[in-house]
Amino acid sequence: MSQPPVFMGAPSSTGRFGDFGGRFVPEALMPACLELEAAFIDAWSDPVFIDEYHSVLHEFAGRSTPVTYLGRFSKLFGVEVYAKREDLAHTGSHKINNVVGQTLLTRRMGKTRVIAETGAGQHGVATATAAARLGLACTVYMGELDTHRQELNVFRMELLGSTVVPVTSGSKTLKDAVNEAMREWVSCVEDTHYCLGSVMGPHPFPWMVREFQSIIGREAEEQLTARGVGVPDVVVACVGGGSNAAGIFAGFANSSARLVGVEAAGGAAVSNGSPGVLHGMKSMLIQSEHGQIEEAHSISAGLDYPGIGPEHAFLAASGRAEYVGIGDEDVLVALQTLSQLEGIIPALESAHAVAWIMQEAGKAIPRGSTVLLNLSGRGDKDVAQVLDILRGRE
Amino acid sequence: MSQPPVFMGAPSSTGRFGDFGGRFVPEALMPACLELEAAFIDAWSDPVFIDEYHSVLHEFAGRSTPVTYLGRFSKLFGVEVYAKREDLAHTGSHKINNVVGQTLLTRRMGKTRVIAETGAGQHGVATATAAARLGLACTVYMGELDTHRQELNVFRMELLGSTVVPVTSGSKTLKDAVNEAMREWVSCVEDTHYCLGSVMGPHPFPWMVREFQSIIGREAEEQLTARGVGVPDVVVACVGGGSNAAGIFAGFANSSARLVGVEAAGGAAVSNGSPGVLHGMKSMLIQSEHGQIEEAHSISAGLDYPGIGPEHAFLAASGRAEYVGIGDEDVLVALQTLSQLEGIIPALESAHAVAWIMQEAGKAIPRGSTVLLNLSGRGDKDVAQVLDILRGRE
Amino acid sequence: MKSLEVTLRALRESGRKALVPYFMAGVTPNWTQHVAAAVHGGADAVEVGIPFSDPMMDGVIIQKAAELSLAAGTTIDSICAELAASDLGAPLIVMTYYNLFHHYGLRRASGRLAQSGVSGAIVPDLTLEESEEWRAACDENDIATIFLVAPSTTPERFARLARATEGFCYASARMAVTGRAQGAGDATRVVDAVRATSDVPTYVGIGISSPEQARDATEHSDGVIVGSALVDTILTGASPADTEVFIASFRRAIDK
Amino acid sequence: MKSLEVTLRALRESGRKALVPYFMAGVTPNWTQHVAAAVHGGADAVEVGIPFSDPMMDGVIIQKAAELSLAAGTTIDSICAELAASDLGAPLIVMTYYNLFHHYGLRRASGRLAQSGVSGAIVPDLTLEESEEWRAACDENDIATIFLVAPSTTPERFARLARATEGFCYASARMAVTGRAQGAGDATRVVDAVRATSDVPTYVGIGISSPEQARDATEHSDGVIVGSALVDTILTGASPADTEVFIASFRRAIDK
Ligand SMILES: Cc1ncc(COP(=O)(O)O)c(C=O)c1O
Ligand SMILES: Cc1ncc(COP(=O)(O)O)c(C=O)c1O
Repeated sequence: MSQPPVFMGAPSSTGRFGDFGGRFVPEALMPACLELEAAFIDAWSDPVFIDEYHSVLHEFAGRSTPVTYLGRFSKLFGVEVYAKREDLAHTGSHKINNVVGQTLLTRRMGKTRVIAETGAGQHGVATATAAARLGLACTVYMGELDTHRQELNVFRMELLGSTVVPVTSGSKTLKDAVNEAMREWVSCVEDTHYCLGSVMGPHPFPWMVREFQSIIGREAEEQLTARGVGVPDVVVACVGGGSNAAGIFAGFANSSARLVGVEAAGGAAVSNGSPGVLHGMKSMLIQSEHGQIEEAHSISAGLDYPGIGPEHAFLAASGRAEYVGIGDEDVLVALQTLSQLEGIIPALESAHAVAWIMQEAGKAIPRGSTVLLNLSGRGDKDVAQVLDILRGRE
Repeated sequence: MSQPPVFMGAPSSTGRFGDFGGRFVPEALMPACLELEAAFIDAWSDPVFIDEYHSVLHEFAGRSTPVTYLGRFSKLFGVEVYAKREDLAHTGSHKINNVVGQTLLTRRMGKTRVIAETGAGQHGVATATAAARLGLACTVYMGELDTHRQELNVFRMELLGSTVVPVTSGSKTLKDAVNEAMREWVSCVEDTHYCLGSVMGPHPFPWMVREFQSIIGREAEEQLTARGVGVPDVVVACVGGGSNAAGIFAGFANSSARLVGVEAAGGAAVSNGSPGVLHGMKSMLIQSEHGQIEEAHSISAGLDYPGIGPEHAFLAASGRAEYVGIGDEDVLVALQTLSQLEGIIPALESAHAVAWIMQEAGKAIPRGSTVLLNLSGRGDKDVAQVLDILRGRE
Repeated sequence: MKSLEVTLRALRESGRKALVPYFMAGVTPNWTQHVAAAVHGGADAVEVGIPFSDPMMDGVIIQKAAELSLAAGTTIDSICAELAASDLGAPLIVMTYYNLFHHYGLRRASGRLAQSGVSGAIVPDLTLEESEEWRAACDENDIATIFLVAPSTTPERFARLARATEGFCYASARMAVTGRAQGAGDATRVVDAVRATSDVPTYVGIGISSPEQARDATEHSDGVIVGSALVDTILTGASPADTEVFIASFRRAIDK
Repeated sequence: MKSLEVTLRALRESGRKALVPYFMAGVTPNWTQHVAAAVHGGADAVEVGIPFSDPMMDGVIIQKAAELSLAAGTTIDSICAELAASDLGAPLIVMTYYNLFHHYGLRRASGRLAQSGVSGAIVPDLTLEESEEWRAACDENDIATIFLVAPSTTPERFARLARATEGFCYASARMAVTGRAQGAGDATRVVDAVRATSDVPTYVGIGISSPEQARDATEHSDGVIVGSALVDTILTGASPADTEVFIASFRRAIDK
């Protein structure tokens, strides 16, 4: 008798999810990756660490986040939508879950400093926040273009005591910030942990970040059960690197729920990409015919990434999850719709998932289905940008 | 045997807290005030209403908010500080507690529209949010100067489907927005509820808003008890109109805790004001020798109010609570200090309370005391302003 | 019965409808000349606004006038001094917000007003329920306390307010602050409601900005109050002579 | 044993320290002339960088060179065609990131390289653990797979890497990406660690930017790799003749 496959367990000993994942880093970083892997495995089976991780999330970051039934939205679109409210977590998105885990691990490894990459600044702010709390030094690498586009987030990190370094190489955006953080890590790996912001990078990052984010799915599963909703028909989340999606999928990986990841149409690594190796991992990437990595384009800086976490590449290849692309226009409409119907201004990233529900309700999502939406972050950071776009059209 | 006085119960039937409070409104508004009083009394003793109020706060607004022990801050200042994290409530401050209550009451009264005043925009955004959720129409009055200073909050309210009306009379700031909202209420009182943003205005507003905010204090009291901290030595909150302070004080009014309200030095109605009548209430006001109301001045728009809620005037007069003023400079330092030590960027308003702790630790607050700080809101809304100020000095 | 009410009842007995213009004290240096001119033009009594920083019941025109007046340094004392020095030939009724009297001291304020020739006071944010102290102070000084009623007033309140008001009852024609609405609105219903319990003279205000509106309003009431429309002409440069002409036009319409 | 290693071992036997300059292919139209000039100036083998969009192990100089080269349209095919058409007179070792070969196809890439005269490959983001397939493809085409070791490498890894590497072992002198650090750093310790388990030739790279540093580094190792310092001169306009002079100066220092 063949067992059904178990999804979202630990990867292989070399960090593979099926054909994806692994560890593609300079030799100089291998010891740090190995040390991190060992430290994570040790910590993640230590009740003291797990307790502290949960209590910091609870007492500092505001977990658990609620599940909100979107009554007016559901009525209008004919499907029953529940939103997991990561927008209410401290610093405004799910990013805090991961950095709380990684900074506690940093301290446990005896390191005194973290570095991080950031695109729009959400992961940078979250890292700066968690570092401040533990008194860790923190340097954040951010594409120079992004430092201008997100000046307030730069200042926010500085207020929190972090140093922000503008990255002037390449496209001067997120993927270059990752490159630069990796380069810097080489020269400070002894006392510094690289606090990666999504389920990407070399093993153990994709696994570790998913584990730190899986609290989203575990909470949601319990909350829906407690409310009598049970397993939803569909679980949907936006996908940049894929950490919020991985976090919520983790609660339903081996249930009957359909799992849907929504990428930005201009950065849809699964739909438009091909297998490749970047930033330490083998995954799906958007690349030229010659294997050069292309720039992603999205209205939302957080989805402006040409790759996707390797576990998602595997979930796609195995058919367990579907990945779809949504364009900027639909995202703008979705942001406005949710704001006006429910009093929740979603992050542009999260609005991708909202837009997909609006597009597919009554079609790919049969009428009356229950849908769990991961509302990965709040839109306050995006209001100025949306204002500019909408004003520019008047 | 004389009973000790009971603080923060219901006011007198005419809405008095000692000598303060009452109802000073145009006759045209009297029926609405009386209707509201009756509706509130009825609702607040109806378990169905109370249940809905609590469940909306829980499932939509993210309550309960945690109490965070500020470890590094405490160590540096030699007092044990616990922060009640209203910054984590939906829309970023305690304001949501009140508007959830008032919008539910609006619907219960059969009204279909709300109006509100706002200064910095926090109460306006909260009202727009709660109104959107229930499908109520919403118009927000905001001083014209403030609409420019807080353009993003204006757009946020518009995204939520509200209309924002710039008020061009008087000083074009918060107190004029209140005047204008009152004027407008006169002409639409039949189908419209005036969703006042603090513990001010005519009876029953100061009482009702305090009741809707008292969840802060009740939660905090339970949380500190559960953690074995018990009753803190000091409970401190910033005071604009006084709603967040009233909310947290309510949990400790009849305990041994010292209650301290921190006003902006440039708007210290208790320290520098005198009794008077404004905006429907008798309270302490900053006024000229001729009884003209003066403009308050504060770095934080939310404390830029020349009055204070009448119950605070009473708590001050009776000696149950103390009120102190803190200047803009100390507030800026406090905002930076808390950010860097704890990874929490407080609202400028809340930073007043932080600054007071920093100033008095080891003095008016003996070393080793436990202090409960109401962190009324997050500082994201203030980051641009603080950036401008600090850059301007470089 | 306060002197003001005696006067106004006598006016009604005489068959004349009362015309009561409103002026913002101190809005121009010659504001008392405007008042005098209005009396010349046919005003039966005059409302004198004392400027307040936060005029909650007033629309933009009177707000503007109050700002100008305050900027010119107007105070209760300065107004009283000017009133005491003029002989304006008609009953004077002040209108302002409660904080000014509260701050000045209620007995002191009413005494000072009385000494300056004022015989009535309208305090739109002072509810009947909160008015006891103020009324007591006014009683000592023969100052009539005038209450407003509004279209939203409930039957029970109509009765109490009509009984409490002195001099006349101020019937708001509309649910609006000053200067924002036009026409008699609910005036008939409101006036009837007052009359159902009291024979106090009842004047219609809020929304009366043209002679025709004034004529319509007096068909069913005992008089009218003309505020923002008049203040607007002064803000835009009217002379006392213009004010006399303005008031005379209302007088003619009412008397027709 | 791969041909490259045979050659480099023979070089060591001859008592000569290896000088291996790095060039970014396609950075200038005449880049192969620079390579030829370097060989003339005394280079024993040449590293040929294939530009990649995301050079994670490279500092600003080589990043810049890669951007220029990519903008000029450089591809694996264009480089191979140029190499095949030139006779450069020294072993050629390509250096690039794994994605390019992965995308091209591992066997196809190694075959194409071999046909173009390449005998070794350095892929800095390809760890030993992930290298099996690539090594198999290289084995089919007599291409040596060269691994790096670093100051952070653990004893156990030193042993495995030193055993696995072919042609030579690339010893990073410093914990840094290319072009960011100066001097021999931990070179001695790293070289010793390799030698403790293997007699493969061991060259020092990362941080070698002057003839003096090269001389110091070769005192304890079998050769040096000169990268960013050389690329920098080309980016700032050096001619092939300048390159020859540049390389010759290193040669002299090493041979002293
Ligand atoms: C609110 C929000 N959602 C989603 C993302 C995308 O990241 P991930 O796919 O790792 O969840 C970001 C990244 O910045 C974000 O800020
Ligand atoms: C974060 C925050 N705290 C405090 C206040 C002051 O209001 P209150 O005194 O009613 O709590 C405001 C008002 O906008 C606010 O936004």
